[in-house]
Amino acid sequence: MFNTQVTLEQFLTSIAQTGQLLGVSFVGGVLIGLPLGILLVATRPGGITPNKAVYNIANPVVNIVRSVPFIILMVAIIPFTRLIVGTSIGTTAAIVPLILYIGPFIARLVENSLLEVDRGIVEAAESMGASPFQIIWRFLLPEATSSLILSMTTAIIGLLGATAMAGVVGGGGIGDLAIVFGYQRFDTFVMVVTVAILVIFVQGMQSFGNFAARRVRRD
Amino acid sequence: MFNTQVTLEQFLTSIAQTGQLLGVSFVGGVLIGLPLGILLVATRPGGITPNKAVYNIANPVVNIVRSVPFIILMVAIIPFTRLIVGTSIGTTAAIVPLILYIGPFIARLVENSLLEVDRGIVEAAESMGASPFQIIWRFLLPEATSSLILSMTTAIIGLLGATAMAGVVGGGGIGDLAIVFGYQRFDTFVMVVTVAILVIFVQGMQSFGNFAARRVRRD
Amino acid sequence: MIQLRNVTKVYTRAKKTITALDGINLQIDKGDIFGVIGYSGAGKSTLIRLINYLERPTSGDVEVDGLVLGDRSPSQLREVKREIGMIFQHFNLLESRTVSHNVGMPLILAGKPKHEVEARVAELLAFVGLEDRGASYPSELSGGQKQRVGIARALASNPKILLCDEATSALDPETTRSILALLQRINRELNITIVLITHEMSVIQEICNRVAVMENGHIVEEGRALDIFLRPGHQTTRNFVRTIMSIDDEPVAQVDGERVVRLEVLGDALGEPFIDRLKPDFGLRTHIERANTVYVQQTKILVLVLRLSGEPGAIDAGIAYLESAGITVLEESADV
Amino acid sequence: MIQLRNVTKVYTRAKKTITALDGINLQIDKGDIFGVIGYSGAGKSTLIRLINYLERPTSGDVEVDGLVLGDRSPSQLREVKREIGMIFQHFNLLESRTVSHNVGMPLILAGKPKHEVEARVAELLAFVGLEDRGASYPSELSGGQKQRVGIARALASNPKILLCDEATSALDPETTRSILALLQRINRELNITIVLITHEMSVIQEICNRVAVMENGHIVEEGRALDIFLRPGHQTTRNFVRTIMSIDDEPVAQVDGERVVRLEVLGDALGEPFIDRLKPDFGLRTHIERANTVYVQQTKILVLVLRLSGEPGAIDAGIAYLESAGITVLEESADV
Amino acid sequence: ANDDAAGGDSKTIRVGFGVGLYEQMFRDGILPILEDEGYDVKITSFSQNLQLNPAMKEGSLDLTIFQNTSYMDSVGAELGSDMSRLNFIPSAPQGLYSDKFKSLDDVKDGATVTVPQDPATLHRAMALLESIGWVKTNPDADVATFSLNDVTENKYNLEWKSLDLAQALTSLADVDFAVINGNYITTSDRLISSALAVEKTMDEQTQLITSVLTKDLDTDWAKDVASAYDSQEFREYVEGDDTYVGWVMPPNWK
Ligand SMILES: Nc1ncnc2c1ncn2[C@@H]1O[C@H](COP(=O)(O)OP(=O)(O)OP(=O)(O)O)[C@@H](O)[C@H]1O
Ligand SMILES: Nc1ncnc2c1ncn2[C@@H]1O[C@H](COP(=O)(O)OP(=O)(O)OP(=O)(O)O)[C@@H](O)[C@H]1O
Ligand code: MET
Ligand SMILES: [Mg+2]
Ligand SMILES: [Mg+2]
Repeated sequence: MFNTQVTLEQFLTSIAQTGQLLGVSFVGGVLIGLPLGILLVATRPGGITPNKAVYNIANPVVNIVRSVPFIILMVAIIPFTRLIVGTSIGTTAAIVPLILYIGPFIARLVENSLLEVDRGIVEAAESMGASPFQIIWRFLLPEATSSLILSMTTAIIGLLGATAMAGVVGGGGIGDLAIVFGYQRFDTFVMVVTVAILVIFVQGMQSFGNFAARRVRRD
Repeated sequence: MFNTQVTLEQFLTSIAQTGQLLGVSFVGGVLIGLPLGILLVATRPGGITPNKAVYNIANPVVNIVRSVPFIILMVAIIPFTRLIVGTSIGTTAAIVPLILYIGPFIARLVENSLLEVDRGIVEAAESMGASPFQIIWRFLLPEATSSLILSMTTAIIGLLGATAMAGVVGGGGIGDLAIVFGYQRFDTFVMVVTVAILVIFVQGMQSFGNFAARRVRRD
Repeated sequence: MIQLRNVTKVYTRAKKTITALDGINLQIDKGDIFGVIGYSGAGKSTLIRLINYLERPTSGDVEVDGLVLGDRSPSQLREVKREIGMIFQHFNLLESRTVSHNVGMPLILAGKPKHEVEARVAELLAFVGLEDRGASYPSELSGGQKQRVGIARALASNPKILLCDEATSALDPETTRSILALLQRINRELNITIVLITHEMSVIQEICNRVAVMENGHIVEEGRALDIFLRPGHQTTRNFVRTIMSIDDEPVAQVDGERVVRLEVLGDALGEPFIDRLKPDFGLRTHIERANTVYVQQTKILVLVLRLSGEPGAIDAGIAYLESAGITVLEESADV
Repeated sequence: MIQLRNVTKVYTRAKKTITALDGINLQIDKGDIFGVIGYSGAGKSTLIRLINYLERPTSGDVEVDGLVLGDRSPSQLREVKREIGMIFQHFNLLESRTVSHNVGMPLILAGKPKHEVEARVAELLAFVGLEDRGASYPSELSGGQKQRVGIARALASNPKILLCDEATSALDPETTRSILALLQRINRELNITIVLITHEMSVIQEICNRVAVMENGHIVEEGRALDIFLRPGHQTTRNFVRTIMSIDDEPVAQVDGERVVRLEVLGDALGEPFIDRLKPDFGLRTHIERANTVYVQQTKILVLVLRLSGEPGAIDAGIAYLESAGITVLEESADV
Repeated sequence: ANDDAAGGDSKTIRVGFGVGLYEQMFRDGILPILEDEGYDVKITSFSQNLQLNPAMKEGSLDLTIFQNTSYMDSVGAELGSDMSRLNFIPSAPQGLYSDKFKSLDDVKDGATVTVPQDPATLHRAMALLESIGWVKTNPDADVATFSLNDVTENKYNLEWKSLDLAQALTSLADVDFAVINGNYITTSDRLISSALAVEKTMDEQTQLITSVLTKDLDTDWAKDVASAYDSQEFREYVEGDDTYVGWVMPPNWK
């Protein structure tokens, strides 16, 4: 049962790495995805400030990035990664492709959430002479908050799955530990422990997300 | 430029495999995810038919499945896969874990979409004496259709990303071609062509999804 | 038919509680058109939502058709609800479905065959004046049109009880009148019980046989519509009544030696040429200060506020004559 | 102030087109309280939404404050809109924000400092009678309370023009009256132009100086409120007017030798004791068939429908007398 | 060839390939021979090596061409699958490469070295490093579960960068040294001869092999596969194609 090759230190390091991968990439992904999702909603035909040019660039860009399998994305952007963080390997290097992977995904979820806001709200905003920025910031985002929180929960859990691939560029993390020891080296103990840790991560994040969304929705 | 190791036939086979992986897994994923998402919405505290027991099983189950990195999931369920499709390798075998991967993800997106439906609609349904099934089928799903379509679009594109990992069990497909030749053998031509094909896939699906959602929303 | 016993409904949020209903007792009989009127926030919507158990009372019992709803299982409650149509204050239409589909929904839920649903929908749409809008979606309708869709939907399944939460508040008077006439017709012909929330006294006036007046979660007055109109007991009731009988508006400025009286003429008295007789027979000078003709449920009432002057005895005699003719005469006091 | 020239609005869906507005010409002057009345679906909401360009006309020009809106850039349009408050038929409140936040929104958008916003919000909430509900969320309010929040929000930034789409339709008469009184006050004191859509003639009666009557996308009648009330030209207008002057309801059954006349008494004529003189001076028997006292913008009007009988010449003489006293006398015809 | 296929006339062989160029070599050099002999060959390629042996064990594959003997034995024990080597095949040797340094002597304390992630390949890599005196490893370590924890002595305190095999070459610029599998060098524009150190000889344990379940060892199709790899025709193909420059040929070819 406790017959394992992995040391406690390795476990702890992995957890820290996953925390770093997840935290930094998620923040980065939100910083890219939220504005991008807003851009898609605002500039789409019939949107707040319809803009064919911007929409017809942003929309395919999101699609293109989302098209590339994550492992390929990791490799394809190595020159870019190196430019940003100075190296193409290790935890920090894994963060760059993770951000690029989750950003456009978040953009789509944000787009979907914002599109669900009642049209009447936008009309009220327009009737007050709100600028596009104000419409987004003061009306759309607050009204969509509960849905956005659930979307972000979905995104961060998806991101956790992707962090498991970080090992390809030596990024480490719990998921990589599961793959390298649990999977490649038949270490059942590691497999069970890592999956348990991941389940706890996910359960925690989902519960928090559900709670926060319910809080915002006040039901 | 055209210096490649991959034959046209391999390309065509891969496209067909991706079509199969994507199509069958998506259908399977929807068959699992849609009911599961509905279940989460219906049985949640304050839902249509609150049921602590069911919710407290379904919710963590979704979390647990979503916790497991896809590559591990693929391997972990091999005995199950073999039971279902008779083999653990090849395209059909890859479909089983893909369904298991995308189903709970779809469930979360469905959950989010359904929660956005106006409470007044549920009240109207209740006032007509609609059964929980009718509330879902006749009220919630129609009202959430546009959002559900966008969610499904997001899901199928996410699924496409996951199909790239099908090669781990010999499942083939465009994404695998990209990994095996583009990534592992530095075949730039294959890389470019496969990514182009994926982009076309994604762009097509997203455009169709956007179109259908707009159609349903009638704007 | 419907009975509320000691019903209280308290909303709690954070540390604040709002008592929407406070010890309500109410009985609505089969075949009633029961009006509930009251100021905004009085608790009218809350009250009506208790009747089909969209809202559960904090305490007290709600009984419909002999069944205490609190004791029912969810599926039994659904049975009860199928017999109760509801028109919502905010319509609550399915945006994703056509007008026809919305209207036909209760029938679809009941599993009625397609042609039957279609026939009934066509009939209902014609009735609410939207025969050519069946294929439209709610977002393409005006406010009043949406409300009419909501009305048609509530009637679709021929419910035993119809709950109307401001069912005509978004409608113009013509449409309101035709809707009210329909409600009255279904009430008579099918013996449907109707509970009708409104803030318009004219709605009550037009069709309700009984009225409850609400204020701050309480029922402050309740009774036959005609009685309430002629003898509003509570200040709130009076405020509502005066909206259609503008005579009560302001106290009449009184001049010494004059008497200001309010005459209520109805029934046989309407045939009496009383106005002709005051001068010749009693030597009274008469001045019409205010006048109103109202119909309360088809009963014509003529209300006059007159300034009478003449010999003190003569005025008394004149009033005695009026009363003998079956006219109610009230001294107007300055504080009403 | 507001001018619509040849405005048409056509909605197209699938193969169907709906002409919501058809060749509208309208001028609203600064300081007007302009009422728009019409049946459900007449195009009232569409019309008002053109004024702040929430909806673009299919053809024709909308001019506000000397600016043709169609020529404006988006940011210029926003400038214009900031000067126009709007109360929506369906409230359109932010569900995620408290009542206070909703009301203060126009000020927040204008970048006003926090304490200023708070002070103004408190003032507005007190005005609409929701002083203790600032921390509530819209979902916790009754229908009328939501509407009051919408009203407070529209007033927050002291707009030059106020557009009200059924601003009081969900309100009880008391609240309606206090809201209307406020509108009138801000109109007088701040010289705000108000465009007010309603299906309630009593609202028009209470505060509008000018009225347009709409039907099927057309303005069928337009003019001073008093004129419209006394001499409704179009059948639709008449239908609306009769809702507050119930006298027009049904033709009076006429008996041979009798004449049925309608008297309109206003201004100085109200002081004339005409009812006293018909019998003694002209030998006429008088029967009050219907009567109404209405106030159109504080002007009192007494309308009586009388049955007169007596010598043929005497009736004519009586009528001549009434007219000489400044009373308008109209022969009631059976078809009104 | 499962029982009904191999036993009958259809002569089907189901072959699985993992990471590397062995599939290409098979398609170009072996497949024509087998097809001439009337075999219907079904190829399944895996993007990772791990599922091949389980697939053969469950009977989904007849033949796998991706592993070396030590890995086969070790995994066979782990899985309880009785597998045997059919024959050796030309193999791409691992090498130690650097873009920053020209010689092994340039190694400094704390230098970063890329090593493979999967146990078998890592095991080979450490054997290479051990052969140049940089590390010592636990001699009892099992190939199937070999990990960096089995490195017992690290003379230069080398910092290991454990990466996906293909990634080693791509990220060469970010480390001091990298152990890279020969097939990646072959498909890039580098030469195996540019390595600072190469696996000198691939021994019985590390030379790539074709493997089958032991029970299939004596079947006709297995023998036909083995003889195809030993055929003159195949040798000529390998020797005439510059893809295989620097590769290590089967011991029995000499
Ligand atoms: N988006 C739309 N698509 C199609 N038709 C529309 C749309 N919006 C309004 N209409 C139609 O235009 C006509 C005028 O609508 P409008 O909302 O202006 O009526 P209204 O006078 O405000 O009625 P109400 O008093 O019922 O609110 C109606 O027939 C309505 O159905
Ligand atoms: N969910 C809730 N949470 C908190 N308070 C509520 C809630 N629903 C209603 N209330 C409060 O209960 C009181 C009664 O509301 P109700 O909707 O019954 O009023 P109403 O008589 O229908 O008024 P209106 O004519 O304006 O529709 C109001 O003060 C309202 O704010
Ligand atoms: N992948 C290794 C190689 O290419 C083989 C080791 S056995 C799984 O040499
Ligand atoms: Mg209400
Ligand atoms: Mg309207």
